Amino acid sequence: MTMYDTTRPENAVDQQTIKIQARNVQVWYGQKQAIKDLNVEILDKTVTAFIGPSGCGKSTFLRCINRMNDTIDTARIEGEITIDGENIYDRRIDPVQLRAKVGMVFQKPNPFPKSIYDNVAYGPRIHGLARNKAEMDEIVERSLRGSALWNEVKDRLSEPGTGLSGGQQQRLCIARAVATSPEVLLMDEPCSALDPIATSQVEELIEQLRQQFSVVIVTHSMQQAARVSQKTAFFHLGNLVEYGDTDDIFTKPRDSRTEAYISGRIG
Amino acid sequence: MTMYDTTRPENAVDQQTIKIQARNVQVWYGQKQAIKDLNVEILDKTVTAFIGPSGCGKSTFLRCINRMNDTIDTARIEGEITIDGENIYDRRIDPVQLRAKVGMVFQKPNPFPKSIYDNVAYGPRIHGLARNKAEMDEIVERSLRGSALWNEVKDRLSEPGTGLSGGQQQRLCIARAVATSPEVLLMDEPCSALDPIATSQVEELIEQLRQQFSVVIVTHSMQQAARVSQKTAFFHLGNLVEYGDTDDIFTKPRDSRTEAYISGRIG
Amino acid sequence: QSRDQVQVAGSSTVLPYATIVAELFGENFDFGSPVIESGGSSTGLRRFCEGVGENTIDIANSSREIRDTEVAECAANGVEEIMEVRIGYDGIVFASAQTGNSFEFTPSDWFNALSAKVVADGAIVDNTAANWSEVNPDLADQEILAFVPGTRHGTREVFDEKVIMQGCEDTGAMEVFVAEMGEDEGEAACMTLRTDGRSVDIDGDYTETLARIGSSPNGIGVFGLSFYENNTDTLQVATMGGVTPSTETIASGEYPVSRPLFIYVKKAHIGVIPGVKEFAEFFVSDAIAGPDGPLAAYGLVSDPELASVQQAVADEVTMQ
Amino acid sequence: MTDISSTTPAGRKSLYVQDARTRRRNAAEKRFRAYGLTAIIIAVLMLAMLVFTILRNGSGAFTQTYLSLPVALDAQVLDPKGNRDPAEMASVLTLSYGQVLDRALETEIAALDLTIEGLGAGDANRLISRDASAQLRNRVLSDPELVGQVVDVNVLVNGRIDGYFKGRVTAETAARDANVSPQQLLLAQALADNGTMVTRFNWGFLTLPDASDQRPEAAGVGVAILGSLYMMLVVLVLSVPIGVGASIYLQEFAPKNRWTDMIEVNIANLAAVPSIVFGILGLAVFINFAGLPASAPIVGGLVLTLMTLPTIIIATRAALQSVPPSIRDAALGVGASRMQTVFHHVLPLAMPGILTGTILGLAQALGETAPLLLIGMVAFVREYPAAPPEGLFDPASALPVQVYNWTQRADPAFVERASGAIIVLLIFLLCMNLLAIYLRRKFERRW
Amino acid sequence: MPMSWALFAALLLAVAGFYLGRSRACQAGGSDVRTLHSRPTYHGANVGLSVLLPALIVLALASGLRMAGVIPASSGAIAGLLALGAAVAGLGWAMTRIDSDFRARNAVERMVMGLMIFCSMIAIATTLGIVLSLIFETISFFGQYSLTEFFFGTTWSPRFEGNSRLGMLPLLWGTLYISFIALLVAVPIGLLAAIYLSEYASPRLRGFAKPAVEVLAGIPTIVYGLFALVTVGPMLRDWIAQPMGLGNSGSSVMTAGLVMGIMLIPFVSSLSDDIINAVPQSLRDGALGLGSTPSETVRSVVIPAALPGIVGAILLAASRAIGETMIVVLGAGAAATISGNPFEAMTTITVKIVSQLTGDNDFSSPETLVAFALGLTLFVITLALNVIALIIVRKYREQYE
Ligand SMILES: Nc1ncnc2c1ncn2[C@@H]1O[C@H](COP(=O)(O)OP(=O)(O)OP(=O)(O)O)[C@@H](O)[C@H]1O
Ligand SMILES: Nc1ncnc2c1ncn2[C@@H]1O[C@H](COP(=O)(O)OP(=O)(O)OP(=O)(O)O)[C@@H](O)[C@H]1O
Ligand SMILES: [Mg+2]
Ligand SMILES: [Mg+2]
Repeated sequence: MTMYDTTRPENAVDQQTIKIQARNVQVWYGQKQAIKDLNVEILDKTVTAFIGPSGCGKSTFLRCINRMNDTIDTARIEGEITIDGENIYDRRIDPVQLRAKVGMVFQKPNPFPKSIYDNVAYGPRIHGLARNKAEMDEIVERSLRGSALWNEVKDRLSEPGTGLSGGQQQRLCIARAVATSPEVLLMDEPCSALDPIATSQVEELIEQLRQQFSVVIVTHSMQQAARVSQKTAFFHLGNLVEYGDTDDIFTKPRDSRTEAYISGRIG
Repeated sequence: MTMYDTTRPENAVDQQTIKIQARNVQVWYGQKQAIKDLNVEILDKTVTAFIGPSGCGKSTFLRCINRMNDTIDTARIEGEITIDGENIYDRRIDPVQLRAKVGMVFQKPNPFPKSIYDNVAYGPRIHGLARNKAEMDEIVERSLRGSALWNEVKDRLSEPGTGLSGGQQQRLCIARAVATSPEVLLMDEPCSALDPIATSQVEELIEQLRQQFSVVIVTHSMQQAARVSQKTAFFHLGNLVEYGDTDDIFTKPRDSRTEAYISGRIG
Repeated sequence: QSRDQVQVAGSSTVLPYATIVAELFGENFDFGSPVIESGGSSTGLRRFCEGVGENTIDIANSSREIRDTEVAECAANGVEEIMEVRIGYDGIVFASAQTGNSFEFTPSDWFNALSAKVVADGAIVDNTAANWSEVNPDLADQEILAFVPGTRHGTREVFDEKVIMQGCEDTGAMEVFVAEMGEDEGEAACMTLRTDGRSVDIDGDYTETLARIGSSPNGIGVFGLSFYENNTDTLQVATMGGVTPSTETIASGEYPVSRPLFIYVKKAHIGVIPGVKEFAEFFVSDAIAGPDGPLAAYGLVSDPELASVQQAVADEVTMQ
Repeated sequence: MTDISSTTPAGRKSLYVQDARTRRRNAAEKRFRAYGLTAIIIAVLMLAMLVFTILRNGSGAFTQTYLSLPVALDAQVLDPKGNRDPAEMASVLTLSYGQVLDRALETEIAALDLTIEGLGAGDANRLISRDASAQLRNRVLSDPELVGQVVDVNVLVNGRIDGYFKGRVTAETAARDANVSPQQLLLAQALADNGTMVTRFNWGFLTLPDASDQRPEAAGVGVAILGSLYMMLVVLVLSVPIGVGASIYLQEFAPKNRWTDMIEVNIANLAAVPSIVFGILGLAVFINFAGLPASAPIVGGLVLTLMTLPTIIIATRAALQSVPPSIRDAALGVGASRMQTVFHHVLPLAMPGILTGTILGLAQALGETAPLLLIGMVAFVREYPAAPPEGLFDPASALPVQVYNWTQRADPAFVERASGAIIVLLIFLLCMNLLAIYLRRKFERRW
Repeated sequence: MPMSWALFAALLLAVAGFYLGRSRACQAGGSDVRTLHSRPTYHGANVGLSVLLPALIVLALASGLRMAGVIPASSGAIAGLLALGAAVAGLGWAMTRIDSDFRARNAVERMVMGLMIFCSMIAIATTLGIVLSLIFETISFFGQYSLTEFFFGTTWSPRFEGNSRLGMLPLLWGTLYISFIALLVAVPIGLLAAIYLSEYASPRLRGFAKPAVEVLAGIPTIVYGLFALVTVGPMLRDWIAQPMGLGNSGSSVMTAGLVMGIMLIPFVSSLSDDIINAVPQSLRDGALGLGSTPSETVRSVVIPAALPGIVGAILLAASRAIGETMIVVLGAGAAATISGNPFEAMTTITVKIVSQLTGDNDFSSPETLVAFALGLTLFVITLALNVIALIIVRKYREQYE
């Protein structure tokens, strides 16, 4: 697997606490089962990469973690997902608070039809993270810098976010998610529309975030998974086939399907 | 540049006719200029890759080629683009016919809220490409196979296309564009949400298409550009900085900005 | 081909009588029931005067005489021969809720209760009376609240002239007003009603007045005689100048507040639109408009000179 | 790059306990939801209240009291010449038939041996509806041989007596009422007790034409239903295609310039034009200028079409506008023309809004009286219009007109009929909208 | 009747033309229809329309001329024949044009576009018709009554004897006041109901409540009027106005406004609900994913995105409020006064248009003609309001995607 020998940070996993734990999770869309009996433990202060062929259920599982699947009428979930030991499908859990804690960047960029500034300031505003305009300005700038968009948009913060290019919209959505400082950040292919430079800047951001938080990233780029993650989960046809240290997965996969996938044989 | 040493087909460019020619194209969105004085000649039976940092105007130029920019109120275009020697901004040109000839895959997957089958069959239907149901079935199957989606959806052709995963939607849009057999196919990051296997299948499709047609592809993956294209154009801040044979661009770029970009220094 | 039905439009006061006649006409003749539109005398006459021809009406119902300006307009549009037919008289009565006090009014009481300005000790002052007993100690001790027809109604004209104006003269206020403001202004001042909510204009119909009395049991309303006669279970009528209104007292002229009702027939349509003349003749025939006919039973005061009206219709006598 | 995460609070909080801010926001959320629910409940309650009132007042219109009795058709009265010639018998007016019926009732009462204390002479006469004499006359004229025989007839009874059986009239009110006496009520009760007088379902209300003030019991909405039906046909056929066509042009094709703005403002303004002004327009244009007949459903339909167009156009435009541009891009991108894009993709997605506009527009058109005032449809019409298309040019009235007319009548019996007509109108509306509501639910989707 | 027969025949011919054209196009395409520029269906439609449109135009012209009296009424048969001739000519011409290069789709689309433009011209024609049918009487009104008195007079008291004071300000005030209160009721209730229906309600509740609320728009206004007169009016008077010393009038601006507001709820709720429903789910996901509550999502993302449509709905409701008669007559009374007290009786321009027009006055007197002047004035005022609304909406529009 010499293909992935790009520079990457130490992938050593510290002895960390479990942040998210999924037990026997099953998800259906109507009659169709999208996730089959999934068990996984996602560690704190770690970047976990979800890889797997298109349509295997990565986004679906990601959306389960912050209960975004609630918004799909046909979606039905079984099993248990806990965050910090608390079952998020418990009736006492308030999905709003959950989602404030577990941020998300969606696969398709979905900026609000508002100004760029308001797009980023939206989260901090509803969560009351800024006491005044100056603080808000600072949060907005910091987030946009983090997602490598600041230079391109600093002169047009009041223009609508929908008038940006595809990659710019994607970075805007990253900035928007980061601005609320979530404890867990779920990113569904955050760099799919980004050029290599922007990608590496976002990866830098991810590395930084993981100092304090847990990041889950879905990616189709094995290089990226290898570069940024410490743990990797391989999904296939709704199953979590293999989960382990990124290094191990890429160098000595235990399951044949994993091996086939990372060597480019199954899709 | 050993980074791009993956297997790729012969990138030799035949002595071919010019399919698309752009002269002094300038594009504005309201006051903002997105394309500055662009000149380019795109050859027939060739895959041309557009690369460049996010927000540099790739999609904008792509949309100019089949006049999709007409739909944006604020967009204004100057200069001349000819296809087969005919100026497409001529008043006599019927944009509908133009777009039937110049197909497009958009950056953000946008399936119709109809069934998967109808999504693909729509184009052939309005262009009268199938004489009967059997022929139509065949076109649909061929297109879906080409875009590597057939196996995943063959049992659910009547389900809505909007209920697919991100990568599946992207492939559906590719199938939709291919189904009308356009002479020129414009693909805006067609593989951004695809796993490596699907990507290579789509690349195979592109290779196949170029036997007869001209394909323009926007990509952020330099490897992909190197793999599939014979010609590469590098955009930067609205300028076409460099245009030439793919091999040359990647191995001996003439412009310093090109070099900086492909070696990962500017974004 | 020409229209099958006679078309009639106009006053909503004449409407019930016209419908009764139209119904009987349709039952007893082969012409088919005439179409009777409501919409007010004004609209009726306007449509009547729009010209001669199939898509104009044949007969206009009116609760007042046609005005000279209207006749002129008619003539300008080619409607030159108009037959004026007086079908009877409409009595206007004052009634209050059955459950409340009964009243015996004179025009002076109404003037003193509702006029915006009254004369007190020879001086013109704003009307502040709040109680009928303040106006006239003989009347019941009840708040003044009168539902009078709005200025769109022909009834209002009669009310103004035969009650308020009469009261103005009777109380002697007229002289004071005229002396103070001159002839025209003085008369106008007589008929200006107070706007502090004691006098409520009703733009709708008698049913609205009835409903308002239902929701404000202190109110006294102005009604047509026939409307009252159909609602004697909820309304009690007040006398005016000591006379109880009825078809007899009005026909004899004892009860003062009444007005004539008319239909105007377009002579040019007679013989063109089938049934126009027959309908007009039927309308004023003894069996219908006579004192024992269904119209009288419904509350129309039969015309004492009905015979001459019948003759005029038979001869197709036009105005002037 | 600066540190992103500096603002995050250090201590980890349980998700089970809501922090103060979340609690506040959740409270706001609950309030908001409650407001929404309250709004719906208010609206539905109001509806329930209005419908309840209408039903309570109007259900009586659907039953009616009938009297059956044998009538001796006196040849001397009905055929004075004695030659049984219908043409000559026609000179005998309904008034005479009324007398025949009165006499028959007196005979019947005597035969049944009913004695009511204080019942005056002729009091019994007023039990029978004045409509009965017309029925009897028609029957006799169509079969002159009946004269001289005794026939069984089934006739309507007077509105006040009918009101007694529906609880509207009581002995107490009758005592004050000049038109009915308590003795008459006792007589009616006696007749009902022995089965001569029955109250049953009243088809006549749905089929008969309007009747004059003196016969509330015989009044029906037959002509009005036909008139409304014809008008709505015209409105439906014209306003939906024209409205949708205009909206599509304005929203999708018209160049964005002053001229288009002008049309847009114009349409919005037409919505604010009082409906009676459309009546003025109709009178001036369709009747006086175009020479169409007055009181005809075609004119009413045209006027109502013009009146509903703004509603449909505004709703349709809003719906078209809310279709995401990406759908248009997708269709254009595969080579569909703009027209195809609109008709194949945008219009189906805008369908719910279009249907809503249609529902609201038709509801408005169906219930409107004012514009009909000036074009002669607020009228007393007893003749049924013919079948379309000729019937479109015959005089007719309409359901709201019938309601409006009846609420103005002096006899309180008409209040019940007005409410009955409203019930019919609402059922009519519901039937008309059923398809639209069904289609709307089918087209509604999120993407 | 010959004209309607001609119309019928032209329709039949058009249908026949459609099939003829289509099969002819299939032939022209030979073995492969793909060589055709346009699909055969479009060729068929082109033939059909080429048959129908000329016939329609001839018929419309003929009936127009006949109405205007230029040609005699008996000329229907000739007109019918002419129309048929035009149809046949259209058929022949269109059939000869069919070949593989003929742009039938473009031709059909041009014709459809023409029809659609015609449809939107109807709005202009209506406006023109309204202005024309009001202007002459208005001019004749101003010939008899002073312009300044009418526009700036503060007293409205028509009389039979003449000498009326016809100042429109009290009516205008009443119109604005009552409409304002009606909107104050209808907009919040309607909007909240729409939000609840589209964002929270279960499909079953929604399936029931939406059509049910729409029934409110279909109840004849006289029912609302009686409701105002019999129930709401006395209630407001006895419970609020009298205890607070605000007057003792049974009919008031408040009564009419409240009841009218109820009638207007569906205009706001149903239209807004459709528009809100059409906002893409991805926008909601975006906001929810940031941890906003559903209500915050609605308020800050969904409503702004749906704003143009919602404003349209509100304007429609306002328009209905301005044009309403019966509720005002029965609920607010007929007194033309200017006062800020919402528990006082007032009236509106529309009511006075109706009552002056359908009253018993002399029809050529200013008392009647004032109805036309009021109509035209109201028309101009609402036009101005609409222009302002358009400008405001333009400014705050948020286009999604
Ligand atoms: N509709 C629009 N209105 C205004 N500005 C726009 C619009 N679309 C794009 N732009 C701007 O034009 C520039 C070029 O955009 P374009 O979409 O062509 O970029 P791109 O090269 O495709 O980038 P990416 O790789 O991110 O998709 C960007 O700066 C973008 O912000
Ligand atoms: N809303 C939906 N309704 C029905 N089926 C769905 C829906 N969303 C996803 N699916 C199906 O569920 C399966 C998993 O989808 P998911 O979006 O999780 O895939 P993914 O791993 O994210 O793929 P990709 O890499 O293409 O985004 C797919 O087969 C997809 O077709
Ligand atoms: Mg996905
Ligand atoms: Mg792009």
